[in-house]
Amino acid sequence: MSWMKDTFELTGSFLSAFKVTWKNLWRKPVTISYPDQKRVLSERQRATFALLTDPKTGEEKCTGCYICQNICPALVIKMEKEIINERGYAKTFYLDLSGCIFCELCVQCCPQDAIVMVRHWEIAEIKKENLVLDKKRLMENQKYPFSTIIGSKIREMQAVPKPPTASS
Amino acid sequence: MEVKEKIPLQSIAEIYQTFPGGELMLTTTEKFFKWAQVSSFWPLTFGLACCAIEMMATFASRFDLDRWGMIMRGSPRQSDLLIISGTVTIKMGPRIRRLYEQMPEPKWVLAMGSCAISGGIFRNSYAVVPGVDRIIPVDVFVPGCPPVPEALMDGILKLQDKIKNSKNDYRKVER
Amino acid sequence: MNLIAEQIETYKSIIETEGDTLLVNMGPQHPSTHGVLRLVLKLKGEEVVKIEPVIGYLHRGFEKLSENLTYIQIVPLTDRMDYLASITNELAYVLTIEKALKIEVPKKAIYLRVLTAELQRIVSHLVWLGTFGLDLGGALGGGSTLFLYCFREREIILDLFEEFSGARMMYNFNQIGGLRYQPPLDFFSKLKATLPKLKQAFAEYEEMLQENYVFKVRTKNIGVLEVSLAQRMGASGPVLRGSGLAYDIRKAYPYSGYENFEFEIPIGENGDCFDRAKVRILEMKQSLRIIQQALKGMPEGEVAIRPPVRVPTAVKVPAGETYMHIEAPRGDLGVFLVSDGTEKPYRLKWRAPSFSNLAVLPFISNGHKVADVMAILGSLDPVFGEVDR
Amino acid sequence: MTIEKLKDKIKEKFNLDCQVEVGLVKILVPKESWGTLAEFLRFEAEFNYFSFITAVDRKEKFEMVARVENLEEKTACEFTTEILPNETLSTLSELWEGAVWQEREVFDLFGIKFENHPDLKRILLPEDYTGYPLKKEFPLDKHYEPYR
Repeated sequence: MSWMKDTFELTGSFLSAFKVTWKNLWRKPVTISYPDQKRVLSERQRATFALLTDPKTGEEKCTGCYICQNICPALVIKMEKEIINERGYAKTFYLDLSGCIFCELCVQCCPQDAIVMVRHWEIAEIKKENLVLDKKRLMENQKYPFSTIIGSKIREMQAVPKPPTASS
Repeated sequence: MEVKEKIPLQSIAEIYQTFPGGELMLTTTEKFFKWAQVSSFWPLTFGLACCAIEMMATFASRFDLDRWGMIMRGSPRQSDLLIISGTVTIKMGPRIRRLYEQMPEPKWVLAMGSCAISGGIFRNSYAVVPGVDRIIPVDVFVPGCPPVPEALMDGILKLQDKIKNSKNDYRKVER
Repeated sequence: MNLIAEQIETYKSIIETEGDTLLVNMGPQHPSTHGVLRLVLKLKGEEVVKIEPVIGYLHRGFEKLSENLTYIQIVPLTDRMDYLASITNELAYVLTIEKALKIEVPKKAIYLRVLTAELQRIVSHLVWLGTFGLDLGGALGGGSTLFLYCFREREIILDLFEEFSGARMMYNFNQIGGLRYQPPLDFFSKLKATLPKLKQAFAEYEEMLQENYVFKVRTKNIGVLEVSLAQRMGASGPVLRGSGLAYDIRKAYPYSGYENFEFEIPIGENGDCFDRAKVRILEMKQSLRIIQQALKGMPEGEVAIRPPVRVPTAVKVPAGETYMHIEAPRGDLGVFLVSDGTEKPYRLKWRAPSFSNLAVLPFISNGHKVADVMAILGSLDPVFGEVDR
Repeated sequence: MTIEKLKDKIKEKFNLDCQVEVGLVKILVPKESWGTLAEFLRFEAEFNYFSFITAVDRKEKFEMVARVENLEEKTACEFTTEILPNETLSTLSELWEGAVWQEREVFDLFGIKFENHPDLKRILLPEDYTGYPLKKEFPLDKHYEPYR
């Protein structure tokens, strides 16, 4: 009568599986219906890039020092330097998002905090050439919220964390 | 042809007969077809590399693309969207081309992640195709390494917009 | 496109008969080949006579690329190798460089590395369990249900990773000499809150596994791997432990402070698919145990040594050979570094566990049915980013 | 077999000096005794676990490194030999089955041939690929015709 035993076991295992299903039936749904409802992204989110201007003087922060170009493992940053009034500027600055791997090395090594990552993920494009961010588009990206990881803060972030102050 | 007066209209066929010119009605079905195509993409179950895991996550419980009528299909004959999710190598290139050709028209291609768009960090490698658009035409590029599910869904939304706004609905494929 | 025509010519062996055996091609696009694997099956009726895996569809040239990048730039590259367990790859690479440079990292960095590596092991095994449920098709709670459950649990941990590093899969937060940044202030409390959820989920999975008749029938005595063969093949991780040998590099050659943690090495008895699955599920529970201990003993302090510059842009490793291996979710992940004293490695060889584990497949699947090949392949858990490199 | 004992035995049998680290023996073998040493390690010293075999291109010669381990006693052995580019090496796949794929990989990427290997063909790259990419003279961005 092994078939009876088999049938019995099979039914039992199905029932135990349905027990799990039953339990899960009453859980809250985890689905986020995307276009209407958006997930809270973390403060360190790595999405697209922005080049910053100094909020006080309105000057661009980038001095064209080539550090980010040299450290980029995917070789997506191309820039040219020019010197005006004994201060360097990036004459052209291209960041090719199509090849970027979002490793954040360029942000972390920037000595001027000029390049940051912004928390804006809706960057899909129909045309491939639109993926290359030039200096103008990088400046425009300043309107999105920044990630909290900025080059000069890396040292602080590695040190012992301080409890948040009342002002922040 | 004279229009007869005061005929009680009983069926659609009779309504047609009241039109001048005959028993046929021509209208634009393009919008209807586009609406149907847009609201149920059937992507191919086809993962290449890292991005495939994120694509799986997009189809899984948290983001759940079933909401948009998107169901994974195992065969290219049943699918109309090819999500290239990962690095395309020279060994895989001909296979991707073949899969694309096996899909019925109309079909769309979404390049997901830096590797699929341009080879990403591997673009200088001896074994990697620098960009899947060298093999097959691509409709939407979603940058990211890998893109978060929101980015992929944004790419799909942009593809829907593209289809809705396109003039000619069937692409001419270069063979 | 001459080449493509040629390739199609060579590809003609989709179905071709040879005597009374049938040659069937499976992959590289197949819903259950876990990526881009091609299997050439020689069948006699429904039985597998011979099986030949064809790999290399994801060969991206990691080893050549890393000869052309500096030591700093390789860290994000290693993330892309075993893409289900990025942190363990980073950890293996970073530990190799630290061993060659003889650097000691701060204690908090060590604890955080252990914590993240174990979280990563759970994430990786959850993806395996979900796809294994798909492979078995219907067993273990039915079709894609288990897949959905596993990915739900995975998202909880990925959210934590996202808070920590800003990315969901490719983290790049191990650096030579520590970690890139401290976790956010509420990271530990959030992690503590999720642990009971995970524990409950694992208990559920284990219960399903132990009781489910269909699962047992599909996996018991399927793909039996003997210990001696497993050793000679170089199989490691859950595949080796499923065969009954309690070998774990975390215990055998403790690295990164694993000697401070208490955990058990779960082993199987027969070395069949059921044992390999059991070992992985029990391993997730042990990982939780390690995480709890790490949370309890988490020291305060910095997470990186102080190099002269913020991000060390040039690290020079003295000439010589270094080998370091760690226990990745898939097994013995080794890095063999040959340096010549410059900023770039002379040769960087990865000993990938999936590569050796997948090589076992032709040896253990003969005589089984076609449907069982998928179960065996799923239980070996190859990741093709790592197999092909 | 402990490390010290192993060292003495290799000295006695092959007249080779070993470099000893914690739980690890490093041996530089002449090419001729590669096979016999492997046999000794496999059957007498019981290094059952095959970790990896690889090559390092030193421009005028190749350095072959293989690593085997004894999992029960937690000892390991790395044995190295040097061969010229056109020379062949006897295979390890008869002693450890795991070497079959590993040696195919070395053949694929370096072009080193192994004697008596059961199935020596390309494993990672397409069968019609020309050149051996991990050699130092091979340029990284060598264009593969149809795609570049």
